[in-house]
Amino acid sequence: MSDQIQTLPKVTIHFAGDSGDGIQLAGSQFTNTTALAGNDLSTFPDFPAEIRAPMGTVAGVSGFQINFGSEAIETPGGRPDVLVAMNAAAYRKNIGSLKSGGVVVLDTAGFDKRNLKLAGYGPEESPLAQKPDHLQFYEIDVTKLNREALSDLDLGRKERDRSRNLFVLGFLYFLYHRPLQPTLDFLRDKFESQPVVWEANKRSLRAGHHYGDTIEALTRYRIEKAELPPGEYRNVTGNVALSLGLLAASVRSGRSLFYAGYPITPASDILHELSRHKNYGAQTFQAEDEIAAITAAIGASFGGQLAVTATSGPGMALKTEGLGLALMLELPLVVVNVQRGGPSTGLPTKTEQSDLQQALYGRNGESPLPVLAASSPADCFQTAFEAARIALEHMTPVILLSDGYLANGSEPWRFPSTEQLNPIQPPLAANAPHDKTPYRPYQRDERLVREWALPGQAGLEHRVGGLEKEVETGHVSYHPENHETMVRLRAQKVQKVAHDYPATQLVQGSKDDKLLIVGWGHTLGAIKVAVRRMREKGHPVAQLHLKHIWPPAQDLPALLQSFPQILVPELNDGQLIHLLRDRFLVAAQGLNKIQGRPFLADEIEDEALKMLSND
Amino acid sequence: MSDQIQTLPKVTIHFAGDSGDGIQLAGSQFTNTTALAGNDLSTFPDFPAEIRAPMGTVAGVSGFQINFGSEAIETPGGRPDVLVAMNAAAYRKNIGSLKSGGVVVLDTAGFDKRNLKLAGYGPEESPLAQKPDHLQFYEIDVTKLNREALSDLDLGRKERDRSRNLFVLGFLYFLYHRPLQPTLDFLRDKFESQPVVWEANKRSLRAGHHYGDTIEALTRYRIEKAELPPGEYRNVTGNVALSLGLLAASVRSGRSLFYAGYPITPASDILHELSRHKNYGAQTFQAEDEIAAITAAIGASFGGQLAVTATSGPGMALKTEGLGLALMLELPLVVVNVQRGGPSTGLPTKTEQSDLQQALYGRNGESPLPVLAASSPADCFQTAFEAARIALEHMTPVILLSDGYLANGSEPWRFPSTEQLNPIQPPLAANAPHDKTPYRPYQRDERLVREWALPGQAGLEHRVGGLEKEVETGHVSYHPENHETMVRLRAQKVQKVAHDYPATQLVQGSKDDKLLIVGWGHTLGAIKVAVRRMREKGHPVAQLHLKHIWPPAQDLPALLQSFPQILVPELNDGQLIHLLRDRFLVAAQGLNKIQGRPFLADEIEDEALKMLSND
Amino acid sequence: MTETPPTTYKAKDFSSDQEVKWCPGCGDYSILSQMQKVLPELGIARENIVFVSGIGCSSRFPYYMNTYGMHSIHGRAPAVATGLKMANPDLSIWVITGDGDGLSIGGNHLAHLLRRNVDVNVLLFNNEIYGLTKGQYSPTSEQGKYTKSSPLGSLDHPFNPLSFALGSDASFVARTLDRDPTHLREVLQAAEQHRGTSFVEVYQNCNVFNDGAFQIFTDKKQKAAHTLSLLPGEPLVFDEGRKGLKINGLKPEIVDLAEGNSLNDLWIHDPEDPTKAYLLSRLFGEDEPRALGLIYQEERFTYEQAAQNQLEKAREVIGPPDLDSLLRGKHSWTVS
Amino acid sequence: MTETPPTTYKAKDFSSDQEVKWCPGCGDYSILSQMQKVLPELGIARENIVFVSGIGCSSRFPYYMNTYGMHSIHGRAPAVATGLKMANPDLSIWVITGDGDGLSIGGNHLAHLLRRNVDVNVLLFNNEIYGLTKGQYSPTSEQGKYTKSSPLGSLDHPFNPLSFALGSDASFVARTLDRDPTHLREVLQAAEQHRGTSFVEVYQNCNVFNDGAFQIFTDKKQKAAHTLSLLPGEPLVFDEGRKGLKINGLKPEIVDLAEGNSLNDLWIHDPEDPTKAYLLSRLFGEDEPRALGLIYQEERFTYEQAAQNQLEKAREVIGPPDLDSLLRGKHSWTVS
Ligand SMILES: Cc1ncc(C[n+]2csc(CCOP(=O)(O)OP(=O)(O)O)c2C)c(N)n1
Ligand SMILES: Cc1ncc(C[n+]2csc(CCOP(=O)(O)OP(=O)(O)O)c2C)c(N)n1
Ligand code: SF4
Ligand code: SF4
Ligand SMILES: [Mg+2]
Ligand SMILES: [Mg+2]
Repeated sequence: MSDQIQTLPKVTIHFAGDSGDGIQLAGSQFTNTTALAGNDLSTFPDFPAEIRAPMGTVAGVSGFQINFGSEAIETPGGRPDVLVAMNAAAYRKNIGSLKSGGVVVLDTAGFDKRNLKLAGYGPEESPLAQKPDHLQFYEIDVTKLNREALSDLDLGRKERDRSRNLFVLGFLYFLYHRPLQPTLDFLRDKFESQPVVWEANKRSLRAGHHYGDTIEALTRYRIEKAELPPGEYRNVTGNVALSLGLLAASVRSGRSLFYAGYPITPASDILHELSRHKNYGAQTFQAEDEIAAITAAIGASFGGQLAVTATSGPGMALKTEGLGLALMLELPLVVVNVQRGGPSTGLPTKTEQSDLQQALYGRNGESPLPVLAASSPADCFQTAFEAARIALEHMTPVILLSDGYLANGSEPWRFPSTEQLNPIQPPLAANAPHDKTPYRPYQRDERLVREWALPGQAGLEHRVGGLEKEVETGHVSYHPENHETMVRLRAQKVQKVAHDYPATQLVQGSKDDKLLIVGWGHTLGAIKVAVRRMREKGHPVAQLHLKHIWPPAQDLPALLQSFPQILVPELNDGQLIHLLRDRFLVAAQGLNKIQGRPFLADEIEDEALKMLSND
Repeated sequence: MSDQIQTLPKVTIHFAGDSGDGIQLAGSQFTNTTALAGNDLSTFPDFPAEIRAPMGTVAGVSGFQINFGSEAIETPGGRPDVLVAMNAAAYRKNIGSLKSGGVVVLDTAGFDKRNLKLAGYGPEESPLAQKPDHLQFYEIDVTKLNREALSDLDLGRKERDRSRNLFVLGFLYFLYHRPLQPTLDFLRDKFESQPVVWEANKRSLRAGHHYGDTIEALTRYRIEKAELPPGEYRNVTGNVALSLGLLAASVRSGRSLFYAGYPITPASDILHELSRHKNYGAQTFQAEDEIAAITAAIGASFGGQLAVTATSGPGMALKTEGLGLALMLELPLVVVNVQRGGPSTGLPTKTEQSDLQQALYGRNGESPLPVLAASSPADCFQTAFEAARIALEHMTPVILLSDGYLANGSEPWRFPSTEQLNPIQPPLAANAPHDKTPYRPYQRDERLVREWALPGQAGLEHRVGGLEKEVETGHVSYHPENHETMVRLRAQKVQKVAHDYPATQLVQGSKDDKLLIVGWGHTLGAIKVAVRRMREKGHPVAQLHLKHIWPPAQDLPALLQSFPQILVPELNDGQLIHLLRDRFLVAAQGLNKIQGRPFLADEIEDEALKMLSND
Repeated sequence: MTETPPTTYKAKDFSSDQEVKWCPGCGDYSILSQMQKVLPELGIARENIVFVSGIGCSSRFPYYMNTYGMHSIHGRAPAVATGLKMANPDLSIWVITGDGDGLSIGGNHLAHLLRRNVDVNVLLFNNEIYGLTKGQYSPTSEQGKYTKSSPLGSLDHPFNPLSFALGSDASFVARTLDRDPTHLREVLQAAEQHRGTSFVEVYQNCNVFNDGAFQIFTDKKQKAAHTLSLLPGEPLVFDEGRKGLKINGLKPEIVDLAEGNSLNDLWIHDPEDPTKAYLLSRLFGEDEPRALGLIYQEERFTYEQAAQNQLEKAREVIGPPDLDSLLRGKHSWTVS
Repeated sequence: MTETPPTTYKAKDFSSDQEVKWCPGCGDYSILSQMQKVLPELGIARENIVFVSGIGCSSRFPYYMNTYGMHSIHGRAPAVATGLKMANPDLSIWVITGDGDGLSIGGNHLAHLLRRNVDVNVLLFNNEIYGLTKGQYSPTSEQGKYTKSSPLGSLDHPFNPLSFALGSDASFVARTLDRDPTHLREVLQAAEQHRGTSFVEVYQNCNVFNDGAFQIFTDKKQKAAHTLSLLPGEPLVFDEGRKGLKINGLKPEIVDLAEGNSLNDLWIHDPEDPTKAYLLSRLFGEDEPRALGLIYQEERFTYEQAAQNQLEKAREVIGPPDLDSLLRGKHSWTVS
């Protein structure tokens, strides 16, 4: 091999090592630097389920994947081009999924007897002696080299080894022509107060970079800037974007944010993120359970705040009674479900789209409410803003579906400026003149939305509750026809939310195509890649992705019915598909994966091609 | 009018009065006597929502309707033939629904100024002076006559007035040729220890009867015995039948019953009923809430008992997390939802069928489980027995849907003998030999059912939990393919429950008919009447009623698809219909009533005829 | 919030236009009417008062008050009130709950409310029965009680609501009853004046399903011998001065004052003494007088105040809100 | 139930085939290992032992025990255990819970379990943090704690778990800690021997998210001065005999034994005295020694026993089961 430079349109790197190896840090630094370098990108971390699973074992492997390139990047990538393996377990877990011709960077110190055994290799097995020959290997004794680089620092061995991740990162920066400065800045911010540690980290990073420089016969890669639409960008994870969307909605509606939550993976980070922004007047309430969280949020909503609660899996089950109350009271409330693998406690750290039907139907009584789904980490911002808008302007609880993949994944985000965000206008009641007529809290405007009268407003005193209420007055009513009227009014009010939607747009393709792939949630990227590839090959495949799942857009039936074939890929056993079949009587087919991990574009392409050829 | 006797095929009587007027007692005595007289019948009580709503007001009216006859009786009747009104409020509330030519029996003492005002009549209104002339009136000063009959008894005025209901009952017994003896027996059992009260009640009953005898110009009615299939009968309400079904399942499976519940209308009576049968080893546990109820039931199920919990509305919302756990553990559990008007607290004393979608889809993750619905008060017995059978034999939680109408309504029940009930055979694990191989609790038989190994069985020690488990061993597993396998295994296991079903039978009509009416739950009777009438007039209408809603019968798709038109009447905004449309892509139409009260056969007939003529 | 011109209210200003629908004779009526009498004395603008309840007969209370109100879901009123108070600390919030609502399904939220010390007033209408669901035993019913759901007698050892509240670190604990309007009003007033969660157990007669449960505490003839009216700084005497309580070691002892025992030896009521409060809560047996009045009171920071302080601190530490810079974050770049 | 031949178990017989997956250094390991050592001494057949847990790091415990076990859902283990014990009163049931599982989401079930006095043993692993969800403050964390969810300090006044248990009428209350194996084993043994619900708070170090929370109670140098080992009938001394506790009026007072105070004046530990137990639970401040050992014990009827008795009584009163006559009811008729 010669020292050659190869230009690539995109690359997928998978960092893997023990939970204690600093994989997430290395991954996020690589991401940050790559973002600043102007590539499009998408990332996805993969944590072990245990806090700290036993060291050196496959169960304890922590992973971080980044897909970046000069072309549009839609997913964190399927099979990686590059695997960084800090030990044998990381190697064992991931080597099988590497692309043919891929590159492996590994720390040979992580392949000693002990590590091989912990990784589950037999005493006779020697993975490095039996390397697949279609791959290219950089076998580096990172541990040793790194210790040497830090030999004169006043640090114990353990502490030295802690910066092994930066050595590898430096090496990758060399391979991919990335600047060191962003990470050096980060290290300064983080370790300024611990000069020796700071120095060690800097040295490791540089040593890794230097190592790349000194070994010969190395292919380096160049990935040109992506042609992103002009604007200001930052990198963002779904949970952060979602939190920012809520804060933005608070600012643009003039309603302080009240967030109530009970910790649960993978929703907890929303609580963590929001609790850092109390300067926005945003209160975070860590409740005793999910029931207290949602009912406290209802209390705050009654008090006039933008009330939000987020949870996952079992927590969502507990919130359903509260949801019914909010719906009956017709108070604004955003309930975020960061879905994870189910049922029951299920697979807490894995991703799944299996709570859609629960969101649509999981309450006693006739209780329709708007359901939205975010489709990418950055899209969590817009979707949260939109959920808050609908809740506040239509006086209704709204369910926002995210998932573990969106929550922890990241991508560049062209963030908006404040003015680009439309003001949100909740139907606040005007102060009443002090006459004696009792206030009618359930009078409605033309969108069937009632007013929001807040405790503290004189003359608007009124009582709300979970019993059926009389039209307009809101008094308790057991009258049969009144009940039917109210059930229908609540349903129609929700239907009218669809009046605000823009016309439904296909993501790709046109009405003339033969096969429509309909998705929702985080599968947007994988479907996009699959459809793009098929279209490039001339297949008549179009893509539609739903953000507003309930109420459905008014132009949806016509659109769906115009396609001879419909494929609905979902990370569940089929949920959206049942809504489409039921409501629009289309013979849609499902493609279902229930493995706690996202689709590969290939899987979607294969199925779509099969359908086209069956035709 | 002369003293003539008219023979009627059937009669609907509506008893109405204040909550304190003993309406329910009069109604249930009339029912009991009528049952013993050999008529077919169906009843439905209608309580006010408040414990004791203000006396004399419309909100405080308590009602009891009985429909009885010599022909098959399917519902408690639509518009009554006879209204018994103990006061003006009772009159006001019900007079509008009486059949043309109907009979009104009223206590004039309940129409004094005070009562008229309380009933909401204006000072100028005089309902008895403006009686609809198509009705026949018996205006009796019951209060006065009754007081006179008891004048020599050592009782206060209030206590005397308490037996007014028996006076009226006696009068009705006269009108309808019913014997006094059953009620006299009842009074003895109830009041033996209070001789004066007993005497008063007897006298009132007889005085009412005698009154009928003495006033002239009276039409009396005869209703011949119904031609019921031969056998032993009793009258039963849905909640009692359901409780007996559970006890029977306990006896026939050899598993003690463990019932955990938290009081809630209209499910509480199941707790009350079962707590009276502890001699069956049936334990009842009044838990601190619905979550404790279902999880205690799960504990008891793990311990080897037939575990059951029942609730309604908001309580069902709280049980969904526990349901997910039971499903993941694959333990037998019967969860009864006695549906009431929703959403939220809704209309606690009214009936509705609006929790079907919640039963089907209301859990996080992929969590299918069998859903059954009872279709008449007596059918609650068989459905409960069947739910327990499925739970125990297929090791799965099962949801049984009843509703307020079934719970409190009654009808004659041809109860089975013990031997007529098939034994239930749960897959109990055999005791293990004491070898050292760990037990594999998630091994499955050909129906995909796992064994039930009970704490206390040596050598079968094992751990279960809500995390995804490894196939066969049940160990915690985060493995992607294992998760998909387990999700599918659990789904297929549930599907296989349908192998036990008998072939699907139409209730009326045949495959050659043009319109199929598909129902579920308590609407069976109303639909039956409507279809029977239409068929008698020659319309090609068939009826199908689903007891097993999930999994659907295997012969259902073909059956449904053979009808050009399908109508699905439901007491909700459309729920079963969405399942049918979705699963079988049939363009079924809904007929929906959301008024907290049952369908009238007319309403169904009208809609069906409209569909037929539109065709 | 609107500035309301200072108003002088009358009791009827607090009565809503809804018909009261409890059973005739229910103890709830008296509590409602005392509440409507007390509020005008407290001088709080009507629009700043909110009644929050769960589900139960007692929980219908908010419908009858001409203030803001929410009849929420079973057991959750403490959580609703917490959110509402955090949203608007200026409100005077009253949580109305029952022995089932507050101690059965809602026990946990109640306990957490108490430890957090949110400045709301909790009135637990204890009728030792589930009224609304027509008469099952409740967590305060005596063991062995015969009800619809316990035809052979209930098995449950009951909660002692005051001990439960003290064990949950309540900062204000009191007991009163429906049949003593003056006492009831005084306790309500003290509860409102306390900063922090005020927990008030109100003995309330359910004349339909549990009539007479508290008869010995309300009946003219019996009450003197069975109740102990607490007055801070005063010795514990009862039975019209005939008997008193002293503390013998760590145990309360009933003494006959006629038999020469002196007032000076008696236990002096000190609502700030947690141990005495605990002992008072344990006067729960049949032969002990039941303590009525303020059992315990402690000054402690309120939750919503701490929350407000934190918002302010955040503005100081982090700076004023600036959405554009928040969205931009720390590492942004420009594509042109 | 199978009659098992009397077996003598070894600790490892109680170890399941599943790899233990707590963080290296977690206090849970020690509790697990003491449990596995204690069980053989208790002489209960392995098949009659069930561990029931909720969700949390601590709640993984059942997976590691070679007995029957259920890892249920968050906070609900007390209810699961109640149902299981009622189903089979012969089982020895251990509820494993955490400060979040048992006192946050599950506080209500715990309180009801305690008042009902179901004969199960509850071990609450208190690490004053949510471990499994990676480090948020819990209902036992000190106020002002900085965690992921409280970057400006937590606002919540913590529960005192022992006071909470006493306020819920617990019949057995004890405290021990992960780092004192002998003490831990003794307490576990006493808990199993008690008939009724045994509530044991176990201080447990979460070395990842809350390291050192109990250091002063476990550290060789500090523990003597900060812990009070309770022995029934013995005076309360600590700090290696240098200090003691006496009761002054109703208040505990720390006295210096070197300064001539006599052992005879000290508070004698009496776990049957509820007031003393309450006072011991309130030794919670920084300058007070923390009580370890059996705080309170009381004999009271157990719930499952009462339930069993009622089943028997029912058979006596109502008669033996007879399904045919039950189905027939009282008013049947024949159509022929
Ligand atoms: C989730 C839920 N479970 C059960 C019920 C039924 N329910 C309504 S009130 C009540 C208990 C009422 O008792 P209590 O709180 O003592 O109030 P009271 O009626 O005695 O004033 C119950 C069990 C409900 N409404 N919601
Ligand atoms: C219903 C529900 N809500 C939230 C969670 C997430 N969760 C799991 S464990 C836990 C708290 C753990 O704290 P603790 O009980 O103290 O146990 P530890 O991990 O500290 O041992 C939480 C909030 C869950 N699994 N289920
Ligand atoms: S049932 Fe009891 S508590 Fe309820 S309103 Fe009637 S008397 Fe009052
Ligand atoms: S997070 Fe804490 S409690 Fe959980 S296993 Fe690790 S050290 Fe133990
Ligand atoms: Mg009550
Ligand atoms: Mg903890």
